[in-house]
Amino acid sequence: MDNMQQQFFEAGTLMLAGMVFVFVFLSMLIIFINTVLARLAIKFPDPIVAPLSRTNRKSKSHSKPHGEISPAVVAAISGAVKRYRTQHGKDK
Amino acid sequence: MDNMQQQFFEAGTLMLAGMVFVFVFLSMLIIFINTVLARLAIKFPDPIVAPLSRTNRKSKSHSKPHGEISPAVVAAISGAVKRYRTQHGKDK
Amino acid sequence: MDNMQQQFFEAGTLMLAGMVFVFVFLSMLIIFINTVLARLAIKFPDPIVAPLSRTNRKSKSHSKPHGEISPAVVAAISGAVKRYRTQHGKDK
Amino acid sequence: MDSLTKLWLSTGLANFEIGQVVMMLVGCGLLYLAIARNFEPLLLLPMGFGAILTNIPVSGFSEVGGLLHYIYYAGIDTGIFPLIIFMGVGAMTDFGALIANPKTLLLGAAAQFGIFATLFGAIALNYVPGIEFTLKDASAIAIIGGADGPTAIFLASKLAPDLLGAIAVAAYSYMALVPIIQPPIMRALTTLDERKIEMAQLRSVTKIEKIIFPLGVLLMTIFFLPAATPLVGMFCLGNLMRESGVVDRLSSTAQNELINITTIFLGLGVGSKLSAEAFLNVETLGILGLGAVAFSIGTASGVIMAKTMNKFSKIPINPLIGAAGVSAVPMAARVANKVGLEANPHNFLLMHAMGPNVAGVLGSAVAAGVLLALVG
Amino acid sequence: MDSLTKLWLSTGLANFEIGQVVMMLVGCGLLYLAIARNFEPLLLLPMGFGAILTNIPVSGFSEVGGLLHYIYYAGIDTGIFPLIIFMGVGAMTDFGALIANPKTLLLGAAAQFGIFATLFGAIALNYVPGIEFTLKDASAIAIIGGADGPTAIFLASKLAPDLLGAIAVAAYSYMALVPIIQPPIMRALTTLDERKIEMAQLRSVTKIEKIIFPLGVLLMTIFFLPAATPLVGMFCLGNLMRESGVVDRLSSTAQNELINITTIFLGLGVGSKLSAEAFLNVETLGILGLGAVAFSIGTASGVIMAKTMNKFSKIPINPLIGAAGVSAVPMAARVANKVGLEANPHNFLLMHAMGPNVAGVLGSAVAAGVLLALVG
Amino acid sequence: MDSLTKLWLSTGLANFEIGQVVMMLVGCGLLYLAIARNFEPLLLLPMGFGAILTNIPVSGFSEVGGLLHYIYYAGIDTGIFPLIIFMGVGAMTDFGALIANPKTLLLGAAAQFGIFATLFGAIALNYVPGIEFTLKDASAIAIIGGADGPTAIFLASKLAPDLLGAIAVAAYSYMALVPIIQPPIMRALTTLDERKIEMAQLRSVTKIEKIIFPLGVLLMTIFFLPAATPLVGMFCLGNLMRESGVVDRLSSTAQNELINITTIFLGLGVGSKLSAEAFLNVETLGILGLGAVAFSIGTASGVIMAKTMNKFSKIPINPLIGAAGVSAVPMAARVANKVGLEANPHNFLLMHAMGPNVAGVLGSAVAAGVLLALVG
Ligand code: NA
Ligand code: NA
Ligand code: NA
Repeated sequence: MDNMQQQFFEAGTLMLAGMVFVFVFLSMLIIFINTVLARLAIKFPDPIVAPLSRTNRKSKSHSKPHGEISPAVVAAISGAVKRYRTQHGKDK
Repeated sequence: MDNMQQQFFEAGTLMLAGMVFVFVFLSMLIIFINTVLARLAIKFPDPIVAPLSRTNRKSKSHSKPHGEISPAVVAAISGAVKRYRTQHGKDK
Repeated sequence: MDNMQQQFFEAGTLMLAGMVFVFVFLSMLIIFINTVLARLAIKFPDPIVAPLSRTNRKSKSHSKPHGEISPAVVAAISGAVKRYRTQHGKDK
Repeated sequence: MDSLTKLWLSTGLANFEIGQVVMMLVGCGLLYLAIARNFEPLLLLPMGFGAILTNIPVSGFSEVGGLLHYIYYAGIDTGIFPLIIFMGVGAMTDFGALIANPKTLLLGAAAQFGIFATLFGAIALNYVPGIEFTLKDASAIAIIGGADGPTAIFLASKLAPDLLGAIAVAAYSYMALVPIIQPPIMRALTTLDERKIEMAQLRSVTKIEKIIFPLGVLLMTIFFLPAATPLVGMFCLGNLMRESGVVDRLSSTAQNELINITTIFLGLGVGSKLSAEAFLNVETLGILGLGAVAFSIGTASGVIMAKTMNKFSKIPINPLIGAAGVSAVPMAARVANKVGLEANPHNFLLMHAMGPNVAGVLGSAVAAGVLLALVG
Repeated sequence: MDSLTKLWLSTGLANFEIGQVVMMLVGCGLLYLAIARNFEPLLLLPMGFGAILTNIPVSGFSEVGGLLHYIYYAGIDTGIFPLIIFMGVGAMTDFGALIANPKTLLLGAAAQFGIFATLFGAIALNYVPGIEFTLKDASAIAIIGGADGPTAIFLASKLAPDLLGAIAVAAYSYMALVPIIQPPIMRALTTLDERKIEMAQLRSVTKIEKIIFPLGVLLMTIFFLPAATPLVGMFCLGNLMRESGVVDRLSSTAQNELINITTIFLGLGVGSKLSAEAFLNVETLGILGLGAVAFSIGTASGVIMAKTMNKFSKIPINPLIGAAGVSAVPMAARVANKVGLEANPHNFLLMHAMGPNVAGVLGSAVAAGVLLALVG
Repeated sequence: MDSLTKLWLSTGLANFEIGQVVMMLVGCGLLYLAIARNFEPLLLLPMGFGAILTNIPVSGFSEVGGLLHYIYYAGIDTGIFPLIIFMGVGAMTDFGALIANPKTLLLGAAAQFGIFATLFGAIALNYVPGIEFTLKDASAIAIIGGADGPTAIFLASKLAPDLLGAIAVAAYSYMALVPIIQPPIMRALTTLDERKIEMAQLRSVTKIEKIIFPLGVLLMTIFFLPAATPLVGMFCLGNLMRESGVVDRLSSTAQNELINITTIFLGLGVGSKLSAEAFLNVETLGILGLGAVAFSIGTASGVIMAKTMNKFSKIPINPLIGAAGVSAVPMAARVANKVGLEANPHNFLLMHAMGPNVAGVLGSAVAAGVLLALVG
């Protein structure tokens, strides 16, 4: 029984230490977001055409005007065709 | 020579035991198919639109009527375009 | 200092041996290309429809005339659609 | 005939032990849950299959020289497989919703109470005859409350490898049961008015924030909890590969082929720990019971925390999103969304619940680190 | 000049042994077969390349610290690579045709006579001076008749690692030669009328049957032949991943990236066993000869079994599909289709031949299990 | 409170050493270069991250049982990872431009002077107090001049594992700096007229040439320099898979999933060698300095060789393509193209520069082999 008391005490300490630690840690993350990240977001805003930013980086070499059928689409489809043929060729 | 006879005997036994075993085993599989599987097939038939069953599970969220150009096709093509650009970008 | 001289001597030898070796080796590759490969190129020219040769091997089973929309394209697109659905289904 | 005798003696029928038969049925049960019920099939299918294989008599799958032996010792005992999975999960995770609404981190913290309450409960179970959980065992069991598969497997492989099978079964089963376990608790703890609360649209998050965030998380973990850096580090590596935008090849591989390959072997390896000796005992029942408790308490703490925050916050917070703090990404967030829609058909909580949801992943990795540091 | 001497002494030219030169030519021969003749290039190309690398003097590719050494001992000696391949093959296999017409399992059984007859033949070859095959050797050689690459490599790595190179070369070469070896035997054993027989269209098979089938196969293997469970188990796992429909990510990875990666290393590792000592001897000639015999006998037994069944069956069975029972998926089924078309341009046997074809895979895995149980 | 003390003692803050902090900043610097400057991000991102992880106090990432320990000893100490990368690079390389204009091999040879001059320089640095490079160290450093990442890592792991981190950092950083380092040297050594030279269109190369070429390269390496066969062999295997056209599955996997997976772990493993003891010393400064020298000398030798060849050749050769001989594929070829376009807007040198560019890869692999044979 003594042993059980000891174990309960340890478990209780763990619970306390753990919950305190988790809360402190994640609270510091909140502070980090509200200070460091917020400042960074102001200092380095996304380029104005934000929703396209991810594409921009890659499409440098594909800068033809969209709207008409882009050669990239053609290339992608023919790539898909090639992939399809490769995968559905002989297997084992 | 004695040794060879011994080996031939062992090989012969192996051949016999092996072929018997293979036949018995695969015959039991026949029975398994004709009983267990057959019963299961009756009890759990495929949904009526059987040929589409495999797609059904996944297209829950794509339940727009087919026939006109589905948004999934558009998404797939644009996905292929993105994949194409990623793969044909810088490599080494 | 003696030791340094010794090391410089070794480094110098390495430099000499290395550069000679690299030049000899790559020069022999030039000879290899100009003799063996050149002869092979004449003996086994690419088939006349050279640009298509890579495709030929695989398209045996897709021998429908090109020019109209090939069934392979259709298959590839539907394959892309399937792939898209699979990948954008549930993840973790 | 000698040959036939030898063949007979080498059959499974001649060598079965009852425990093996039962464990195979357990394996079949896992396959059933995976295939027919769609319970976390990506892990439960290979795991159920591994459970069957490891219990085959004579074949020695999990003995030296056997396939599952190699898989377990190379990938799970070393911790490599769960860490690779965690990297892939990091590469799949979008922290945008969390960064846009950082207060939701508190919800992810509160839900970890499920872990530590379970720890207490596991020790209490020592009153039951036949159950003897050390503090290490209890910690490994408690992490089920984190509702995060790789974290649970990683911690169990370090603290209580013998319980690994039961812990993984419990963790993934309850994760699959989230849509059944959570809603009644969520409804019981909230009023209809609370569930109807609509939340303001999230601000957009810039690229630089998303890039720096994983680095900040890693830095803080290094400062305060190095024991958690394997898990948090690999998670942040995956996330950085995703957000940096300069290594899309690697990010895509981490999210697809690499995580798929690892998942197959992780499942098989975990399944190999489902042997009769390790699984067929009262302790397993205890673990399964504790798992249910852990999830329920975690859900409740998250909801209560959200209720409290809503009372003190100027901007309204729907308490339902607190339940997503247990992690179980993205299932718990979807559940919050669904329960919210029931109360108010215009109430789309999905994006708001993603914040506490990914916060829960960080929270349980931190909790795992605390347990490793104090108990490991 | 000291340096130049050292450089010269480190060249291949100064260290070549004649055996190494010959084995490199063998490697080149395999590359030729793979590239110019399209003989099973997926394995023969890396294998031929591995044969060249392992015979390079001085470089130590297959000695401790060398790349091929690591590959061989990590992947082939442990059996891991062939088992991963088998899982991938399982994920590629559709048992529909077999379930629709289960009698074709008998054809897959009959064709395994090629294996056991070859076992007898291998022992008989001990009369030839210079050849001394133990029963283990003979069993490993016999499995060539199974016409299944991973099974042959797995069994050889367990029973006769020294013969692994020769056995793999023979197995894959003859598998590639199936379109040349089989047709004359098929024509000789059948009448034109038999070859003209058209078969009834196969019934459709439900999803549940396809899901339960691999589990049933595994269960029976567990009951009756645990020694075969590594092979059959991984095969069934792959097939279950395919048919369950809930883990398409894993199934696709098993069929593509994972099997491709493993194939590269399997080929290199098998090639590393093509050393002069192990390959350049009379035994290799014996193995190559026995391989041809094995394929021929297997084909013949399949066809004769099909003829017999056709006589006693109400539903007509074209004897040609019996030849597909040797496995060599899907080549043997295509050959049956082609020979059938020659006799009757409306006779499409492909789907019907897929039944015995995949039955042959199971049959040879079972045969391998019997050999492991009795000889291993 | 005992618990809190224990927790505090387990924090990073309580255990930091100054060297670890500095090395983490170095890791952050590498991440910055990778993400913000796009410097070879595929390697520098995981490498910078690995540098951070390995320097975390308490966590033991690089000690026995730690993730980076396993990665380093399984993949880099054995040489497996760089060889797999090299196979993938081989599968990505098109030797067409080289075969069409074989003389460019001499440019790839000349540029290797950067390697051997640096070797001399590294020995000279022994005059600096605090620097003590053995001949092995000097050789491993010199290979930076080869401008080829996997070759540098492979050689360093064999000759000077302690310098591996610094060498890899230098190699990849300078490779990324090629567009900044090379142009001024190229302009200084050429006249405007030379830079304006347009080159004749390349002849088309047949399939058979492309297939036999890697085999010829391998054969010559076997004859004359077996020590280079691990690198050259795996490179040629990749290239043969590409060009043979019969194993497109394997070639595609080698170029994509396999190289991606390996790159992640290679980067992490190399990063794990960036410990304070190994990196924070005068020798690292020496290595960084020597790296810049190596690249500059290599570029200069290539350009001068091309100038000389242009004088004696009937067909005009633009000296700029000589700079591409350092390898750094395909960056150096692009730089040649760009500098050419500046002088003459109709001058497209890209394809012509690809010849010396891939020749440089072979050249540095050969140089690495010479160093291994004579010093290793
Ligand atoms: Na959690
Ligand atoms: Na077979
Ligand atoms: Na180079």
